[in-house]
Amino acid sequence: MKSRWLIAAWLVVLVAYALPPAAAQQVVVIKAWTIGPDNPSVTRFNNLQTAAERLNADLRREGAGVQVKVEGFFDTTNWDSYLRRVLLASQTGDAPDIMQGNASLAATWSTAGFVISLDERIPGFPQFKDVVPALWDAARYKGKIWGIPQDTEARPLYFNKTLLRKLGWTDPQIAELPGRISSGEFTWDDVLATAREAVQKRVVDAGKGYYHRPLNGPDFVQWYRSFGGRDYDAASGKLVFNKAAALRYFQFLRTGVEQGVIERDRLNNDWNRFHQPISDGKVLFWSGGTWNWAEWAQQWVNDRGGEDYLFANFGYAPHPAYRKGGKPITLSNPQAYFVSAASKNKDLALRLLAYTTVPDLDAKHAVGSAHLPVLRATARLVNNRFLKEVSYLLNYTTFAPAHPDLSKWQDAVFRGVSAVESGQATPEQAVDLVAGEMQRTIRDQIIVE
Amino acid sequence: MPLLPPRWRLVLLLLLLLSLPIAAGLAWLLLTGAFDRVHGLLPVKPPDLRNWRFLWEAIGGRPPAIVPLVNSLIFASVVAAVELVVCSMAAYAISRMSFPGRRIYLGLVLVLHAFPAVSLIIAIFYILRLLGLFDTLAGVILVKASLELPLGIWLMKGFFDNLSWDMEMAALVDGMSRYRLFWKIAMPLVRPGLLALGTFALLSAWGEFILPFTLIVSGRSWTMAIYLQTFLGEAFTDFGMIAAVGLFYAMPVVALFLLGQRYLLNIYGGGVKG
Amino acid sequence: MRGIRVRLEGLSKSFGSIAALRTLDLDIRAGELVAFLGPSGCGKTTTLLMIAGIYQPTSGVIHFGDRRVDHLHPRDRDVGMVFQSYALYPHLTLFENIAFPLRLKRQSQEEVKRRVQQTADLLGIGHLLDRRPAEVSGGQQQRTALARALVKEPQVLLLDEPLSNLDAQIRLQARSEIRRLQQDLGVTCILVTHDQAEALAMADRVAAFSEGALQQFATPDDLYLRPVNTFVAGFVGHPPMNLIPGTFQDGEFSARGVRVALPMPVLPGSGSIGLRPEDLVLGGAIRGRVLVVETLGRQVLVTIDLDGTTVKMLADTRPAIGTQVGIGYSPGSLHYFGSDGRRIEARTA
Amino acid sequence: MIGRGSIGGGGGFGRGRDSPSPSERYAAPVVFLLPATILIVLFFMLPVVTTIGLSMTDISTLTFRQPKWVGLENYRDLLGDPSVGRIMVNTARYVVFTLLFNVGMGLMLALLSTSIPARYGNQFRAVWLLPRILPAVVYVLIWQGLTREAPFGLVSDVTGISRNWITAAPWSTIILANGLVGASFGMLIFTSAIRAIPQELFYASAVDGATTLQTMRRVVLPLLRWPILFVTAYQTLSLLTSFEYILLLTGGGPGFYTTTVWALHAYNLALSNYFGNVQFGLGAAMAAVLVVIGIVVSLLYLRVFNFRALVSEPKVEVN
Repeated sequence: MKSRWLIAAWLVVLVAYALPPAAAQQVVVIKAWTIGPDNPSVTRFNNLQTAAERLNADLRREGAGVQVKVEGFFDTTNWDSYLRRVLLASQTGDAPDIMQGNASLAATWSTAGFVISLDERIPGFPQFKDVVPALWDAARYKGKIWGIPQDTEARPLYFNKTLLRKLGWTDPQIAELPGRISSGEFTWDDVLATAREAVQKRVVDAGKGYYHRPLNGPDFVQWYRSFGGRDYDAASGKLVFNKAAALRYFQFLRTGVEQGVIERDRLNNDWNRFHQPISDGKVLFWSGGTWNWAEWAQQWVNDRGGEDYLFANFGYAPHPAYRKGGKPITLSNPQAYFVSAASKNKDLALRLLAYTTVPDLDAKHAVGSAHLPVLRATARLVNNRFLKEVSYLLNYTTFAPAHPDLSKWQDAVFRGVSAVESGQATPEQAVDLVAGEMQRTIRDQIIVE
Repeated sequence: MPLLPPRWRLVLLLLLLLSLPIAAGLAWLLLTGAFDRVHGLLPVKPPDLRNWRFLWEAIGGRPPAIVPLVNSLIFASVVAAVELVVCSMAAYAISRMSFPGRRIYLGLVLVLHAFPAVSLIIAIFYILRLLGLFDTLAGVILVKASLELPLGIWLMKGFFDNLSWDMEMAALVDGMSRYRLFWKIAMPLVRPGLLALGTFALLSAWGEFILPFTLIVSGRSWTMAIYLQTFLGEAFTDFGMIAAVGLFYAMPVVALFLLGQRYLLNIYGGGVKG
Repeated sequence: MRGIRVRLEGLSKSFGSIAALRTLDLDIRAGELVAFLGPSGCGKTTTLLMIAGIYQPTSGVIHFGDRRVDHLHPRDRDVGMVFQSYALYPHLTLFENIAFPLRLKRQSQEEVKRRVQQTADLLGIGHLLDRRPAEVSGGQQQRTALARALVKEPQVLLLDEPLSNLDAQIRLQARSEIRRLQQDLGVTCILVTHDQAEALAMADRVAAFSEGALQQFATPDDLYLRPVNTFVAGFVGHPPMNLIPGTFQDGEFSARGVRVALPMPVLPGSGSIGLRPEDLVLGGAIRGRVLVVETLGRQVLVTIDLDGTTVKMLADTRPAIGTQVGIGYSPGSLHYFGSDGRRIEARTA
Repeated sequence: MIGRGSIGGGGGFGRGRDSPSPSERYAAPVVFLLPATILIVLFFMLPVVTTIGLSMTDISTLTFRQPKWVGLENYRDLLGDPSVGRIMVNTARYVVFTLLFNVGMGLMLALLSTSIPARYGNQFRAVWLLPRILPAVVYVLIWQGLTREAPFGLVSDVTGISRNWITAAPWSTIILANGLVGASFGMLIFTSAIRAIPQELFYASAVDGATTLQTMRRVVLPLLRWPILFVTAYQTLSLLTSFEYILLLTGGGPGFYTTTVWALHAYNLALSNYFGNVQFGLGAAMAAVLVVIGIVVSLLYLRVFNFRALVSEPKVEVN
């Protein structure tokens, strides 16, 4: 008698579990990890939340019985730790549904199997049709698209107009500088010579003639290219290291340090020591990114007039060529949202991304963080002086090559730069150092020429 | 204690000079946390409560400060508790029990101190993943407690070594098992050791940075070290607020230190020597 | 409470390669007080701890009555023990210290209270029970330790140098107290001590140990009057017995300045004779020179040089240093020891 | 060493059939050691084995899913890397100079703080413990604050040279920052060693006419020989494997591995790369080398410190 009751009870429990809860709103948590690390780029995360609200409204209207909730974080620490978190999480199957990162990570993350290709899903969403086509290419690897472009930017050569004036430049001269750089008339050598003159005339302190970023990053590809180097061989699909171009780049740095134009400890790992002197108006030339503009305006010169101060003092141009008549350059390192292979709600995640890729959110991010928008429609929507003035830089832009070993290539070049600048190696030695490291770590995927 | 040299006041002065950097550092932290802008050690702008706004608002996508605070409290106290129990038990066995391989075990514990445990972190990641503890506070707690086992066992062994054997024999003759003896007699008698190890464990866990920084990835379990580091990693470093966060982070340990200083001296002053 | 017979058979103990106790056989009667006597490191405490169950014998068997106990945990042996340091638990009150063994046996609260109070009263510490060990005197601590050992009414009471931490005055008092208590209770008692006076005064029988071996197991009288070897002879008695090495030959014993006729046949060879200082008298045939005179109260201890052999004797009068004196003895007070140190029994008919 | 530990373990002769079995006899020690043993196996033994295993694979971000067995290739790569030499030199420099500072400063503080009245001495020792107890991130934050350019940094103010002193003098910063933390360890051990010196010795040397300095040199220092050796050995091992402060202060820079030490490089290779492409295999190989060095050095110092004397036999043989 007793056992029959037990069996009946078990059956009830089982049935209760097997039946889906009738009409209950199921909440799907979409985990999304994003990073600046610059503070103004927080819209990379906030836009997802806004998009979720809109998506939920539509879902309710459709009667789908599902609501999404975006959880995750916006990282302001640094890329090293952010990417480590992505890596370790992907390894445990704990990866978030959406991960934001450089579009060029498509090669690495797809090779590692962390992310899925989106080619089949993208056509289902009209929102993606308006994305600038070049940005799709940036997220493409082995013929497939792995990421949804989130933003893009340019990396200009900034100059301090006030300091140039102190050096005796007239306003027209200053105004035509970007044009001279674009036409290939004003070269890296001229940058160096001008900066040297500024140091000698005490217009700037020693070492503050030219600043570049204080740590490893994508920009070194751009500078190497501006000295005539190529990094990718499309025919073989291999990475390339051009010793002659690297030598020119390293010699430029070495000369800069020796002439007191560049600090020997410029690679000091600290962005503060980059932004502080720049925003204090103590640096003549520097390489930065468009997003820096937002950081300066909001965080560094907010008490000195914000953007007005910037327009009054700072100018921007593409990075010059190394010889007269050469083509100037800038690098775009677009950001993209990736859908992780571990996601259980890939379709929903992509739909959320579609709701994020709309002109108003795109514009909000672009204006708020001084990145360039990804949608062609946004460009017409945005009325922002800085974005308008720098968008021409995209004419000179290039992208990092899509290769899973790119980071090793970049690490090696960075090592060479650090050795040259700190005086621990001559430019020649540094070139050999870089070539050696590439051959050791990239093995058969590198062509040293 | 040696005799006082005739001019010990000069020695005092010398010590004061030597300690200046530490004093300057603390002064910097206090001043920078309190004032709007500080040059060197000179406040150039009036006191500013805005440095402390992280207490009542979430800054830039971070959780409210109470979250990492509570997490750190949980982390440190659980690490300390685990360490106290595990180390005392092992140390008691090594110090007071007779079993084959006792020497080897103690030798092993000593050698473990030399392991570059933090360099093994990637392997530890695999182990945690295997245990299903990766990306959890529980996992980091276990790792942190384990990494301090060598010191803890060694320290507690020193304290158990000094217990009277007669007492232990008496308890056995009186009819105790070793288990009850451990809890009822030995543990109360090594209280100074437990306090020392406990204080040390709390301080060390409270300050731990690399383990949670590396082994917690999802941002679910912020600890104070990570919380503070996110302010430091930024391009824009608001030193006033960071100093305030740093003070907020450091104050519990300084308080604990002042309370536990006497016990802590046992560790460095002799416990380690065994 | 009634004592029980304790039997040790072939008991031995070594630590690594060091033998702490060679093979020991000992049979202790029920209700007897036996003292283990010997210098430190002689194996007496090792033996005691094996009886208590703290040490595991390397070989051998221990019986309590008919029960074999050598493999038992201490708690299963029904022994009480007092330690040299008393081993009181500093964090517990005297009451809790004494109650400790009872609590482990899960006795009822009233029973514990009654028995602790009874035992404490018996030992005269009933009014101190709410204090902690650090708050009472050494003598009171010792009594507490004793109370703790007795409160569970053990069959065997083990005392490890229980008096050595007491002042000389209290010690004498404690001696007789323990002895009285032990006799009243009838508990079998083993007392470890290095103090021969204590052993002789308290014990029914004394087991003298040296270098990990039992030398003699006998009543105090036997031990004093008939030491089985030179070790016991030298260790028991105060001041110690004069042991004069020499040669046995032709019916007499000779050493420098000493010549003694033997009352029994002895194989020729080296050996020694023993004479207790209290058995020597001034004014005998043996001539010697006074070297040192020490006052011991009523008597003086005189050190005399007998042409190269020094002997000590107790005298009632005080001879001047440097003077020649004659000393004598009764033949029955002589002890003879062979070259192996063993006693040679004098057969005086 | 083992023989003495196993009294009664094998010798069952002379016992009756009712002797306790080993499982009974050693149940208690097993129970007591179990938690520690589990943790040690999980977080020391297995990681070491895993690390050595990983060091023979090409595991990296790209091959995390299917690492390939490469034998000793990572070790060959290490040998072939010209920067490894520099890193070894850095490691030696870091260990030696920090050690010198730690031991020297610790000794000085112990001597000084014991030669003033105890109430002051205790306070100074407490002050010198503060850097150790401060969380590393806060401690480094203070360093960053003090070493900023003028007008913010105190060091720039005091020296009158506006530099970022961490990058201008990275080695001095690292050694000082580590040293201020490390000195307290030696200080406390030396202090208790000095206190353990019998008062009579000081009276005697005073009566013999020694000045304070002479007493220090001829009485105290010789008696501190063992504590000094101990602190040196202990801290050598700690320093070899530590990198937290370097990571937070300079991250191994500025420039070309300027302040990168072995343990930090292993961490960077295995876990920290700007582009997220980390090489666990290579990092594991470096960690494995450290493990071996650590074991060898610690075995050596167990020998020096007469390990046997540290473990007396227990006086109770029931468990």
